[in-house]
Amino acid sequence: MMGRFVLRRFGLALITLALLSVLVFIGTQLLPGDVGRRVLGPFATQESVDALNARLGTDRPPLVQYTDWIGGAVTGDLGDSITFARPVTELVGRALINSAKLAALAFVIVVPLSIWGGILAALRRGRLIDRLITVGGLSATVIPEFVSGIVLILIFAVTLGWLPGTASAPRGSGFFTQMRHLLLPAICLTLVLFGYIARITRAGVIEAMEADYTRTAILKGLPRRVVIRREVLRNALLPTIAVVASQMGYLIGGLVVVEVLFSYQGIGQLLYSAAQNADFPLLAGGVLVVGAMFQGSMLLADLAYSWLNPRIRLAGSG
Amino acid sequence: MAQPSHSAGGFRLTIPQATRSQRWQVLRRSATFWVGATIVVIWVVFAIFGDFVTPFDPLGTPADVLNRLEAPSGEHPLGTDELGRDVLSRVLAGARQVLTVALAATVLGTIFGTALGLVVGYAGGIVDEILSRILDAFLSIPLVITGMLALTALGPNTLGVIVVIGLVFTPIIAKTVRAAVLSERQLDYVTAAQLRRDNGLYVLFVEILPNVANVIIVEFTVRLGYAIFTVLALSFLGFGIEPSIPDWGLMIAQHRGYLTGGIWWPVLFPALAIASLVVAVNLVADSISQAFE
Amino acid sequence: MRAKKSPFVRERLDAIRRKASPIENHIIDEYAAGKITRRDFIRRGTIVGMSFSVLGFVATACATDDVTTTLGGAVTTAGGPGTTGATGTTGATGTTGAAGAGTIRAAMITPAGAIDPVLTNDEGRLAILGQTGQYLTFSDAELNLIPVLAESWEPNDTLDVWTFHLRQGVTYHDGSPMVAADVVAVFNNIAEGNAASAYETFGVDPANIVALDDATVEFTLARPNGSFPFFVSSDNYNAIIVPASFWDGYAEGSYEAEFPGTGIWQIENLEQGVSASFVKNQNYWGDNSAQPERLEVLWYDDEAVAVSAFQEGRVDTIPHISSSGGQALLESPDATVASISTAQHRQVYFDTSAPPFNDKRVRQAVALTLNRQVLIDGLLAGYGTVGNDHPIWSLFPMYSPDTPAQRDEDLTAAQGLLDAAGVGSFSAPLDTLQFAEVEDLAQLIQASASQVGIDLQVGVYDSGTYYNDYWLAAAGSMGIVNYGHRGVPNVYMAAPLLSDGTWNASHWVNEAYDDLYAQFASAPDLDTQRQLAGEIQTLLNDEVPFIVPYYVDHITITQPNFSGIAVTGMGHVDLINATFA
Amino acid sequence: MTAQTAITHPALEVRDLALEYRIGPDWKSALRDINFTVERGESFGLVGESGCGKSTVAMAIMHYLPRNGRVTQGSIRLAGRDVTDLSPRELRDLRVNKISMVYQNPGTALNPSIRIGRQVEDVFELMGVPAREREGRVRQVLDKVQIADPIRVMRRYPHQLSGGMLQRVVIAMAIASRPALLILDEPTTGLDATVEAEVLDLVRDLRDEIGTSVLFISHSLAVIRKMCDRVAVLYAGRLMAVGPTEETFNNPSHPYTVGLLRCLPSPETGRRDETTLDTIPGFLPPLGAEITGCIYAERCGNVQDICREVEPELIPVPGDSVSRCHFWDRAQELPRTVPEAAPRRERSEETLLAITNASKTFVQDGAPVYALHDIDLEIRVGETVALVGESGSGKSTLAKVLLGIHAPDDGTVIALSGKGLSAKVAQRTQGEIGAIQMVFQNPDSALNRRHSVRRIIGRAVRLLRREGRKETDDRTKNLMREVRMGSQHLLAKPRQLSGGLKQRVAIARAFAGTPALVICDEPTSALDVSVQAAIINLLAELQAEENVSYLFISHDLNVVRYIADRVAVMYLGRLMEVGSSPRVFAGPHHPYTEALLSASPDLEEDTRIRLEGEIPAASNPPSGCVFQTRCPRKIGVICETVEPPLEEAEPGWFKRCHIPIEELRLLQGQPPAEVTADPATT
Repeated sequence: MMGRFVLRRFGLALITLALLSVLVFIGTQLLPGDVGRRVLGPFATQESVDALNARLGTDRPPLVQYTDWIGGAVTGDLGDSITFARPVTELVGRALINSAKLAALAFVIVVPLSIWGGILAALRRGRLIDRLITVGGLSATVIPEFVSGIVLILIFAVTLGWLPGTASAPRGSGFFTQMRHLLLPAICLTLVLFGYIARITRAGVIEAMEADYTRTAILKGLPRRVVIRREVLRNALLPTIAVVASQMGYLIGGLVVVEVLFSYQGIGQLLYSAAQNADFPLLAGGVLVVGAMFQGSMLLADLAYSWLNPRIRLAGSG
Repeated sequence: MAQPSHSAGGFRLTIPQATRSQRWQVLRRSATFWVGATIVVIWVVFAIFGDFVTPFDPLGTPADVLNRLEAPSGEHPLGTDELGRDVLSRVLAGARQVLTVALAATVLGTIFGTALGLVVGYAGGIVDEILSRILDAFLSIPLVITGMLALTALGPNTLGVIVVIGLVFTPIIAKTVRAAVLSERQLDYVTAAQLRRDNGLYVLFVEILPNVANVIIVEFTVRLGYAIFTVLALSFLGFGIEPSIPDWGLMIAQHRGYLTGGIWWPVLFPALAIASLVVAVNLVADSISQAFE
Repeated sequence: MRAKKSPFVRERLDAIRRKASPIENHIIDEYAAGKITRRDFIRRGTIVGMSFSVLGFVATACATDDVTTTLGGAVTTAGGPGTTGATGTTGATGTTGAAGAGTIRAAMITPAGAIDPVLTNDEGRLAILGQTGQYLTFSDAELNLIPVLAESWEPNDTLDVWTFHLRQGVTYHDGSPMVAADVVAVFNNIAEGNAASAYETFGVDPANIVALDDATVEFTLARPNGSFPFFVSSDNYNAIIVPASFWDGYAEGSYEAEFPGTGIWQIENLEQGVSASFVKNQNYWGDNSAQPERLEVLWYDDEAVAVSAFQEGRVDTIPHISSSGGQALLESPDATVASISTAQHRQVYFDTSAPPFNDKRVRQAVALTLNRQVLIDGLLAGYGTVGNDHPIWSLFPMYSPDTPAQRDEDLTAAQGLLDAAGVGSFSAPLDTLQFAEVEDLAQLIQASASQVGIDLQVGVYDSGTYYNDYWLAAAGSMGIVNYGHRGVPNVYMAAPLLSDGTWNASHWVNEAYDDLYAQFASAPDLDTQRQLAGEIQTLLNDEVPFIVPYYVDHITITQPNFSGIAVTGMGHVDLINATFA
Repeated sequence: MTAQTAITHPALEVRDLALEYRIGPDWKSALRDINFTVERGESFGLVGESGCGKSTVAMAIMHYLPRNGRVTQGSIRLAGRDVTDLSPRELRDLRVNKISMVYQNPGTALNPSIRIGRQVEDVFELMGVPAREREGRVRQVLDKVQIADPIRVMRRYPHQLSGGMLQRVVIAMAIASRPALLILDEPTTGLDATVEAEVLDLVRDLRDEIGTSVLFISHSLAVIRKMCDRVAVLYAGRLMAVGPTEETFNNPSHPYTVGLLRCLPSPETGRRDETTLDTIPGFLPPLGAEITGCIYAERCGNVQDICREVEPELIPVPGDSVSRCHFWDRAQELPRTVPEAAPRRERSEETLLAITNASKTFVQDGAPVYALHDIDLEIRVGETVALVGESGSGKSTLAKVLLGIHAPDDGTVIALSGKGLSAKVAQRTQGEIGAIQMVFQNPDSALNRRHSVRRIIGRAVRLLRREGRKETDDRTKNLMREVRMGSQHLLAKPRQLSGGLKQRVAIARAFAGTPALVICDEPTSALDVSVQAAIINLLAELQAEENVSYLFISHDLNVVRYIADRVAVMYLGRLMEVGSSPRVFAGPHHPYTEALLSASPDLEEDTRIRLEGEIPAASNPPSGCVFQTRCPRKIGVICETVEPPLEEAEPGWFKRCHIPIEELRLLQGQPPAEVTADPATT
């Protein structure tokens, strides 16, 4: 039953999240050893190290630290950043908004484009356009963002001067200026995502085209375009939804590189600088939030997938 | 296989797998495979014999710095970098670093991942459930970030990069292998082994492993592509490679600041080298996975 | 040739000398005797609290050369920090144009954390602190001390009690007056070691900082210090003066709420890590009528961002950029480039506690492989001056010129030394951090050393990793660290070199040096200091606990229509005289 | 459809059809020289083993070939129009109005994400039925295929319906336009026998009602025989014989047809102690094999030199038939491949294995699923016990409990030769493990495709016998001989072997440890008809030689009748009837057995009893007798409230039913004397 499925899926996500929090905690609180020493460096006095550890609470037993941290996390308090002396939630929140703008632009470009490309490739299977989309898409997918980004900057920012080479729009810029600044990094992300989503779409469409029910539909005499629209796409796009959502994880990873390359104040850049500055509370909170978002989007994707898929939605009610 | 097959009892027979020679035939006919393989071989040759073919010493001499950032010319077809070293020589020599590290990391990840995937897939039940959850948790942190964190903790060096990427790949490969093992486990030959109370290790490594070998080979080639991707991304972010060693990601990171000044050659050429290698590796991987499907 | 002095002049000079303390008289004597240059005289005079008007007069009266120029026009008005003609400005001040109007847009390096006078230890933060806050005194680009919130100061004869007279009528942005208690609170905090401090030892017990009245603060030092005014100057960038009430309810970053201070700008808006904007302080105690109305700071992590912002005309100035990051602008006709020499340098240290670098011949050999001018031209685009393997910058007054002779590239000699040491060819790590051109420097040292068969393995780490795991590790290794600009060389000479120095990455133990430094540190007169400095320079050059390949210039970029920005080697940015053409 | 075409043309006319598939770079012939005609109103059967090209013919007629298929020659005329050169629009029109198809697997034939009603409605929409009438028409047509509650079904998605119900929906869609030709491609394969019977009845009824022509494709001779007026026998892409069904099967004129008929046990065939089954030697040639002469020559017992040189034409033979055989007149004189004499065996009354009070409850999603309940069964030394029942009745679960793969619920007692047996295979002794072995349904799954035959058998020998290397090797070779395989196959990998040989390897493995009991789970159902017989013969021979007992799971009642000594009938995890094979087949039967038997296509329709509804879920079995929801003989409240015990109603014959045996006898119209007259009942 749908209700039970949702509950079960939600429970799984919670378990995964709890495990994730343990992993993050181990990685950022236990592995670095003496956090205070790590932050202040070797020339700080033991007193100031102790003081910092006391202030950060890192002198307490791990279990106490963890429960305290996770308890705070549940209530939206991830502690304060060491470098910025600000609540982690605030910093992460602001960075996420920036990243969301970039990600949204990338998605707006890539989702329709890649799905269209995937469908086209599937319908023209084996022809030139199919090879172009699959091989080209694959190539675009595997080229690291910083490579495509560099080439894009070189062409559009340096040589042609059409678009800015950095992602941060000047303060108070209007929507379009902001979008203009975000365009190159968004294209970077788009290039990587395009091939992947297009491939999945293509595979889904081909599978649906070869499915028995499509044969039934064609042999029923349904016109080709109806078959494609109603029989094929409906079933083929289901897996695509899951893929698009699962790309959240990639996206955030990709954002690190893209945001560093385009000097954009997003979550990727924030985590990067937190890692560089050994800002453990920020790092832990940021990674936890990223993981939670990833799990959340997977959950949403699964729910959307199952809601759209009557086989799961109505399971057990027949 | 093209013909819809209807078995007598109404049970679809498992379609026999393509034989080795058939797979090779499919590969041989694939243009993308040949293009990819050729480029990969070229880079491998440079990786092995780079020292003998580069026109200049990729490491340069101190006085080179006075000829820094010279545009491409007859003497330096791809120009010089910020320390005046020959970009062509460094690009050619750069193949060694990325290929060695990526290959070692992939091998490491494949070995661990395969072992883990086999055990988890075969043990099933609660072990599978627990490990799957941990893997899921692990996988919800993006690769680059995991790598970044671990390298900060481990201390950046080539070995660290290999270990980190290898470990990051382990759960991913394990997941794939596990899925293959799970479907393999459904097959009756595993039950038959149970019926003679066969040794678990024998079943795992002698019975099941050969049957998931294709999956592992495909996964290996695909992962190799990602390893190259990740090695370069990490070196671009400044993790783990000695700066004088010719490395494509590092070359781009070191010189991208000059782009705005119109100095494009120390950035573009390594970028093209990266593009050609990753695309080539993935064309090969793609052809292999199609041939093995 | 000495100019003949008029009777009036002599009379006035006598009057000054009568009122002057023994130390002041000593400085005047030294100047009069030609032992120090005019520039050094002014610098030394400001330290001990002689007023600019007096200094200007004496300088002219006792001039040992024919130069008769006066000090910069702004000196006498003391309208604000850093306005002497000697600061590294980009052009003439006081030009006509849209004075008192407009918005300055400056690209500055992102603060390393919350802006907070207590936490600040980086250029990004100190540059912002200096916009809204001020110091007792300002140490300008040539190490002249300019009175700011302290109008004047003087030491006792033994140089262990310093009295500062605060400027009257100064108010904070919220209108409350600046009083001695505020100053005491600030320095108490520093003396207690709560704040990070540019000076590793402040050398004052908190109990010995006393407000004699609302306008006078007295510091009683643990030991004599002739340079103490630098310790309370802008060089000690944590010492911006904030109301005593600020410390009630202080929390990390609480400064960002209001940016309390007496400076020429008031905070308008702050977006952490992205940008900040300021408006002109209309109630400024000095004359800032020509100052533009607003300041917008765009923060960057990556110099490329600043460069492209500049190229797109989105900023008027990049007050500080490295020669490598600013490469694109250095030769651009659309950018005005100015540079000042600074004491900032890189120390290429050897771990002298273990083979192979426990043999000084090996260290000398490495030093001899470097072609320093090539390094400066190649790595700094020429914006630097050659170093001679000691940290005493040539502009420091106690610098002993040409002592010893400049070390230069000599591979034969280097090889000879290695052979004598009998180490043959060997391999060793060279660890450093990601910072400016340091990574490239490491590679060039690597390439240089390889010419005599030394195989250095370069490791470049982010600063956290580097400082934690590599810096002080005794691993038979080499390393490179950066030392930022300071007003006095004491930090360079103590922490990295004393046997028990906290930053002694060389693990260099030399009793003779410890002795020399103790004398140097307590020597109040310049002669003694210079003589000791000469000995120290020779000793260090011979022992080579570290190589100082060069000193780095501070480069400022401005749009052609913008001028009047003043900067210091420390990274302070003074915009009171900034104007648009 | 104009009156003219209706009168002058046959429904379907296939002439000289040849078709190729591209495999890799080469085009390989898949069909050649196909000629047949389906007259209006006629039901025409196309029969053949897997891979012979039956479905390809259907797809060629529908003009729906895979991308790598092409028609190289010939014509296909549907009511006079050649479908090979139609415009897309005409083709669509043809599919909408004149030709329909029903497919093998109803589970995948309908779009999973569209409601049933909508999918059926499409057909009417395409036919141009106005929107407001469509729903009514959908209801009508669903009614017509005997769907009890059309409104409810219309709102369902495919996954919510059973296979039988889905096939009814597909049939409804196919007949909605009253097409000129209805193609049924293995429409009942994969369905349970009882469901198959219903679907076949339905198809027959509909054909009679709307008078459409039918092309019926099946591998099952029995189904074709029941459903078709005329039949064509297809072998390796060629027609071997065409003629009226009765003539073709009763008086076959082609050795292949003769061979096929001999392979199949039927009620008329003697039992395994009386006769062996004949077999067809050799294998089906691979697709596109270039063979000169008769393509069947390799496997034909009547082969002469000319057969290998000249391919025979389709030769007209008496009885309005054609045959592709030079020596059609000698077809029925085909010599037997195997001697008729059945192997002699010993049987004893000694109990080998007894399972008592066996239950097995799985937990699925937190809810119990009662897979087995209250099973009592014993197997005697050297006998064959057959386990029959529809899918989901618990046959395989029982097998796995015996093998120790699934641990049964507490209280279950399994005894081997009187000694208690551990519930889990891991806790059994080596001897016990070797004593109970299994032959799986699908050899492709049961044999490790990466291992050689030597390794597959040798490993089992080594672990089950634990002897030296040489003894192991000898025993392996010995086993190969016992399953009639040469040592040349020792190094072969399974994919190099045919289905029959693979199953022999699997059997050899089961015999590695001198088993006392071999569980055979549908050992022939994955095999082609021509191979089935050989495997059954082999099992019979092995039993005679090794004095082994079999637990033989099968859905094929003819095979069970042939091979089994005793029969156990299962339904919903319970034994419904247990008795000697002749007794169970003779009756009187448990009502469920009666339904199973009457589902056989061999029977005439009027003797059939039908089962209503679906098999209930094992997680929620009905109250009282579990069969009461579908039982045609239900007698009243007692069936709904009290579960009958498995009682010994006659010596050696057990039933789980409230109806007394005499009453059953009456109900099933059997003379009372027959039972006592049966000597096998002891």
